[in-house]
Amino acid sequence: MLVFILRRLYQTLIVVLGVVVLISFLLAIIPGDVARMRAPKGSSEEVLENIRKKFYLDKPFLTRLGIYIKNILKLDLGESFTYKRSVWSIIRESLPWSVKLALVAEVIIVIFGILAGVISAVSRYSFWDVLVTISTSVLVAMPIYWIGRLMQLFFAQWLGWFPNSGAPPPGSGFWSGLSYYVMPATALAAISTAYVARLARSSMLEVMRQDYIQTARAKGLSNRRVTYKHALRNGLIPVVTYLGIDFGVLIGAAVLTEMIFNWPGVGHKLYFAVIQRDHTMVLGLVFVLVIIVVFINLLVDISYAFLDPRIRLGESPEVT
Amino acid sequence: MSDHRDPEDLVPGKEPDLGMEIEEFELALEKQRVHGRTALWADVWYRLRHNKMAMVGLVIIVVLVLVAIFAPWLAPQDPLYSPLYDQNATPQEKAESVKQPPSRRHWLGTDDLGRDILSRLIYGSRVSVEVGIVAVLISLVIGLFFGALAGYFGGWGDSVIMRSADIFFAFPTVLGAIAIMTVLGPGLINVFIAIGVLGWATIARIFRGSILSVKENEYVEAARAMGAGNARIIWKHIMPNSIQPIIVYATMGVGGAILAEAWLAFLGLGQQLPTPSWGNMLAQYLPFYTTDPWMMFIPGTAIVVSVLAFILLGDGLRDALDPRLKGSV
Amino acid sequence: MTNGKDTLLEVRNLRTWFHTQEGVVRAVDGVSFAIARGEALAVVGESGCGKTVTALSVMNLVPSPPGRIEEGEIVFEGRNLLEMNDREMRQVRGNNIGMIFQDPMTSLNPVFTIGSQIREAIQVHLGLNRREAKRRAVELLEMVEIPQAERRYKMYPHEFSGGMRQRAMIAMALSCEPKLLIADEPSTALDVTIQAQIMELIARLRQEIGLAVMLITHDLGVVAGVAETVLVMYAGKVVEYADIDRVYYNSRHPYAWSLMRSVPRLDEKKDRLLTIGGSPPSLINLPPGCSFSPRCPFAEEICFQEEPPLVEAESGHLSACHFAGDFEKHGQGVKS
Amino acid sequence: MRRGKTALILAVFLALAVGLAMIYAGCGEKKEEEGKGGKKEGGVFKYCLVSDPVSLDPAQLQESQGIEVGKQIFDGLMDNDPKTMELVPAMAESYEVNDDATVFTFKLKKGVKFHNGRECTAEDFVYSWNRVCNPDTASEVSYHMSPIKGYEEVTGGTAKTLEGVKAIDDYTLEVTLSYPYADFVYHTAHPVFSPIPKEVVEEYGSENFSEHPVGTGPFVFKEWVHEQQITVDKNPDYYGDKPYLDGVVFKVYQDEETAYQDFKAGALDDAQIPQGQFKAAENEYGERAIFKAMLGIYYYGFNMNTAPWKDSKELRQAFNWAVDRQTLCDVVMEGQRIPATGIVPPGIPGYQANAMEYKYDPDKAKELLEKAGFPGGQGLPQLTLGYNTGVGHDTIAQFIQGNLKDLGVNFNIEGYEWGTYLDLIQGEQVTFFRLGWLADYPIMDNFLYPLFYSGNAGVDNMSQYKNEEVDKLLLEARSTIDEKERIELYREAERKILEDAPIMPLMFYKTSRVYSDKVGGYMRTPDDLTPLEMVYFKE
Repeated sequence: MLVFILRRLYQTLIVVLGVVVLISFLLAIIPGDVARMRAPKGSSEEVLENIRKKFYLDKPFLTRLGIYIKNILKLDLGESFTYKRSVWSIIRESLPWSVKLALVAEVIIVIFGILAGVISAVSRYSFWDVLVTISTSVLVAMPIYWIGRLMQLFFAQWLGWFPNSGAPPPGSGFWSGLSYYVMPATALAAISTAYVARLARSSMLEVMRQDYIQTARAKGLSNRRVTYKHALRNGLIPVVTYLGIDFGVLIGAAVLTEMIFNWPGVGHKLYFAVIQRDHTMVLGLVFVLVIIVVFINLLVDISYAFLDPRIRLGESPEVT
Repeated sequence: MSDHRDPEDLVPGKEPDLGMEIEEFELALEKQRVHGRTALWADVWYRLRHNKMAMVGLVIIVVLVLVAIFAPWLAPQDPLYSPLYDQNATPQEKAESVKQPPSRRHWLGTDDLGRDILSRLIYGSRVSVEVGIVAVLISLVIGLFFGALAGYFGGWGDSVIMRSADIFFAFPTVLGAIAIMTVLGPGLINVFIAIGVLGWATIARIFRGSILSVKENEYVEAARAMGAGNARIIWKHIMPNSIQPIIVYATMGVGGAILAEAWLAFLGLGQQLPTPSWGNMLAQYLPFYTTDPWMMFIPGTAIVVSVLAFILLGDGLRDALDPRLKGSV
Repeated sequence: MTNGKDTLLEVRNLRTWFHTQEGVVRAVDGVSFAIARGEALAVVGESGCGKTVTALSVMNLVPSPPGRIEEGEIVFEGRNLLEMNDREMRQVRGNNIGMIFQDPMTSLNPVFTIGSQIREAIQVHLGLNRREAKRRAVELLEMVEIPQAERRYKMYPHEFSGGMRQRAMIAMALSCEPKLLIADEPSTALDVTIQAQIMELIARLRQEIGLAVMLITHDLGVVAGVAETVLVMYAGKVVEYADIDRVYYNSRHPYAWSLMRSVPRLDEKKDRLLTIGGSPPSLINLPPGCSFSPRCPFAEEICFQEEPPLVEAESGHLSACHFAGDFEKHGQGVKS
Repeated sequence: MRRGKTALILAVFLALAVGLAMIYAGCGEKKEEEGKGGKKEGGVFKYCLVSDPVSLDPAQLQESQGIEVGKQIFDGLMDNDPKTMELVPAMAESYEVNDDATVFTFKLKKGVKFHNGRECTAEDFVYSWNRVCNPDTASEVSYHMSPIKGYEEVTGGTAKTLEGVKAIDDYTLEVTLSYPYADFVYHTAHPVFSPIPKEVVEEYGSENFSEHPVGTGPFVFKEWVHEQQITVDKNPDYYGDKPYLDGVVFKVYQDEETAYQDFKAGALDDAQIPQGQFKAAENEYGERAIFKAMLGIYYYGFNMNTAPWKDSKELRQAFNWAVDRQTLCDVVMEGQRIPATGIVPPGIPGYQANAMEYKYDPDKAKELLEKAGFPGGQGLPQLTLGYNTGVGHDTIAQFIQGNLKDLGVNFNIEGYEWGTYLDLIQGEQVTFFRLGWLADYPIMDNFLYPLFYSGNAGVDNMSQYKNEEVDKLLLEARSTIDEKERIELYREAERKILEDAPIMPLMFYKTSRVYSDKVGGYMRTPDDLTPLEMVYFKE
């Protein structure tokens, strides 16, 4: 088990460094002179010069990358151009919101996704199965910001059940705070819930065809026990794998959800940082995001070993 | 219940006699496969035809492609024309032209600049079809190449490619597209590249997986034992049999690309105005969702229906191509 | 074949069809037989002749859709299983009738330990608590000759060999002391030496606990050492039903007769084995008359028009052939 | 089972259609009745802020959100009257100017306290202004102080303190300019001139002052949760008329649309009305939807250093004649913009209604195109109009594109993000562009000098417009004491610039703000701000 975790950590390190190199390369070739953008209007050339020096922009790409990686290891992510504050302080403010939203979304995905998938697999060709297939397909096909706007229209302005947008203001209680999470988390979860439902359905159908299910039935076990004990445990394995990968996308892809619901998370900040060439901000945020994503993948792989004893022998499951 | 259309047992019991020359052996295999393959494809089409949902998807796709091709002849008006900037339109006409609800003259009404929405919708289909096909082609080319490399040769090449695929997985695609679009600048060609480049990781991973599973089969060993070169083995033996999951993913990928253009359009990075695309139309009509809600439903439904069509076809293909699901339609 | 001893299981005119896209597959089309307490019946036939579907029908495990039991009765200890509701049937499955399957590699749930899977049936049917059920399970493992049963109890299926897994399956099937064990091709997926061990195990268990066995196989050699009576099936119907010696040495039906001659025998010197040409007919559009007629060397005109009824060629020896008595003298015969 | 599925698809689409019908019916909330006049003390006003301010440090107050909050926390020597924009004394009791407009002496009111209780003296002004010009502060708005003597030396780093700013005594501040500039006193109403307490800056460090701003304004800063909200409380011992409200919560939004919907759902007491919904807002809220003329101009600019703009005045004039400004304002902008008649908008002393003769006259435009050597648009190189995305400029761009297309002149339009966009214009990579200019202070100079004085080329003068005659006129006007003469000089300069046509003036801005019926005393100034000390909740 330990070897398994060490090997995963080793792979994690490569992925993180790879992403940092990829992003800094991408930022280096984005056109536009960053220094002039940051300098006060009409400042002289030498003012531009010392700004470039301050953010190492004058150095060739490789040395700049070297400096940056050295700083990362010292956990000093430098200062953001646009917000004129340290990247860490910005991340400390907004990352918790993204993670909380992603977690609430994750709960929705797990509960509704798996439930819908399993029930529609069990009662194949029934009304419920067709309803789930149709609704998951439509959900997957809708642009997320459209889902968000329609929800705001129906539930916030017209029915008034939930606040139209924004994160719970400081000092709001648990339940009143939760009401702020409902719509953004549902919008964020919509597409992944649909995928999980489809995945759960096809994997459950696959498992129901296996011989050991016939053995379980032959043992005289009730349908419920056969489905929810024997079949479900095996059917969930591919779903857990997907959830691992999907969690990272959830945080990053929240860009549009955060804009629509005015959620103070990292998604839209990363978007603005990219288009405003805020190098340190982009690198800092992506570095932290990738760490979280890869950490989640590690958790998923470990949980994998509990779900599927065949994995405990140390080789990590290849996702086909 | 043996279904005698099953390709494996078409040549019952007759094991390839290893003594033959490689060409002869392949001829025998080819005969079986060609007979098998045409039978396989016939069988796939047979099963697909019986899947009603997949057929609905296929019909919608055919209609979409036809509309895209014949857009100039189908569109009732010039999508860019508006009385607003027509010098000989009366001020009265100009004032009334904006955001008209559906009428006889404008079946789907006019947008916030007085242009005919139906014509813009029809021309918009061109962008969606182009984005879908070109982006998926780019993903396929990159994905298949690296997938084959990783799957077939394995070793350190495999881990390098797979780790870089992990990087692309870890990095949210939305932001990847934005970063690439910011580097390349706005414009449809760059949208193709952005969406296409980001799709390779999944295809590489799927193709590598199916190559690994096919690689173990005896007939590949047999072919290698006969002295066939790697390229020949990949092309003649592995490719045809591991292509099924790719076809399914590519079909769904086209839908995904259409959706991606809509995402980028919301951020102002999709097809540049005034040329219409469903993405930039939805993004433009969205703010009127309380005053003129019907406007956003037009491009929105078009996107949903076309993406849905590719998903349904993809599902149908997955069931039709899956050998284990024989007979249970 | 009940000869005076009380009947354990009697199947009368069982019809199980599958409604598929291409048409109705008559997998089991009017099958009748009976098994007495402690008796071992072998059901023999080529793949696709309906022997597995018969077994599944007894256990009421036929997947529907597309399968459905159209007609017939399955009387077990005097009660018709088909009239039972799902809850009653569950009391029978695994408790009174145990079943083992062909491929041990996939018949055990990979994510649960062997012990928990065996214990489950005991707890459900015999209502023992966890500790007692565990003790009982370990006993069973020892009964099926699995070494270090205590340690193996906690291990997972992928840590067992093929033979070991089949033994575990048998232990599971016998966990509630069933009266009948249905074994659907128990040894086909195993290599020859293990096959023999499994068959000996089944034979030994029959003696020790007076177990009735319904052995389904396409391998005639396996049948010899275990079964007392043989039911030969072809294209969903019974073509011959008699004691094992009669079918082996004095078969009254061309199909079983050819089968016997296509098996290499140690006690006879033969330079060339007999092969049956063609392949089993499609169960959707069966040929008219006797389904075996296209492949039967002794077929006459009538064989192609009328379906032969199952008649008693001799006492206690049924055969579905127009010339059940002396088919060798008909048709072109066989140049031996 | 097959029929079941198709029936179900129909059911789903039916549900969609029903949903659509519900939206139709559900539109527009019920009419509220008008409250009567009683002014209630207290209550917390929820203010709509369409993006988080970059900073609350006076030295960094540049974008409108920063100023909207900064104005409530900081006061300066002078202020603008909310209705007429005339200059009114704030912390200064009075001021005198010497005869050649180079020395301004301000008399301060006594007993004006900072929020931390300490009295504000002339010395605080000296400290604050020097801090703004200090290069370490890297202020982006220090150029407002450029006329002050010693500004170049301090910003260049060669001097420590501004020569032209001296505290004669605790309540007298003397400001000396490096050149005569009568309108300088208008500059002192800009928040960058607000005094801040030295001890607070030292306590938190200069770059962290933004997180703990302390000033002399009507409201005291309480808390800033970034990207969420800024809270301020009533300043009990404010020297001016005390606010009615207990406090204000500035709620931060990234998207105008979402903020407007929050207002409709009652989560905000005021909001910005998004473009495209002006008419609907007017019908629904009547006079509570404030569409007042603003001191701002929306224009398209040509880069005068690059072809084809640099060598053909007729071409630039043709573009001006080709645009139908009336339809743009009445239809596209739903009547909430004023067609531009020149560069300086109405409401600024010296505004001239007939500054330019350009009207919508396609024939005249065609004629000029031929004279320019591009008959019917042939021979023109590939042109591209740039704009910044996200706030409706694309709709206007497509309208103008249509106008020009009518004459055979085709050009592409390309959207960029704001930061990139500015950089591409300054880098002269985008040569035909859209820009807006809001007045810092209500004087003609604030429109003509920054945008068209050759010295500002590449800073605010994005067209890189260089014309000696205009430069001479502007400098002469700046140093003319007599207001009438000064205005005449500015007017002549404006006419000359417009004749040269380095830009295409399109529209003058209007405010588009709506406030809740529970509130009274709410108004919007011509520079798009709301004096919150005058706002109160009705009974």
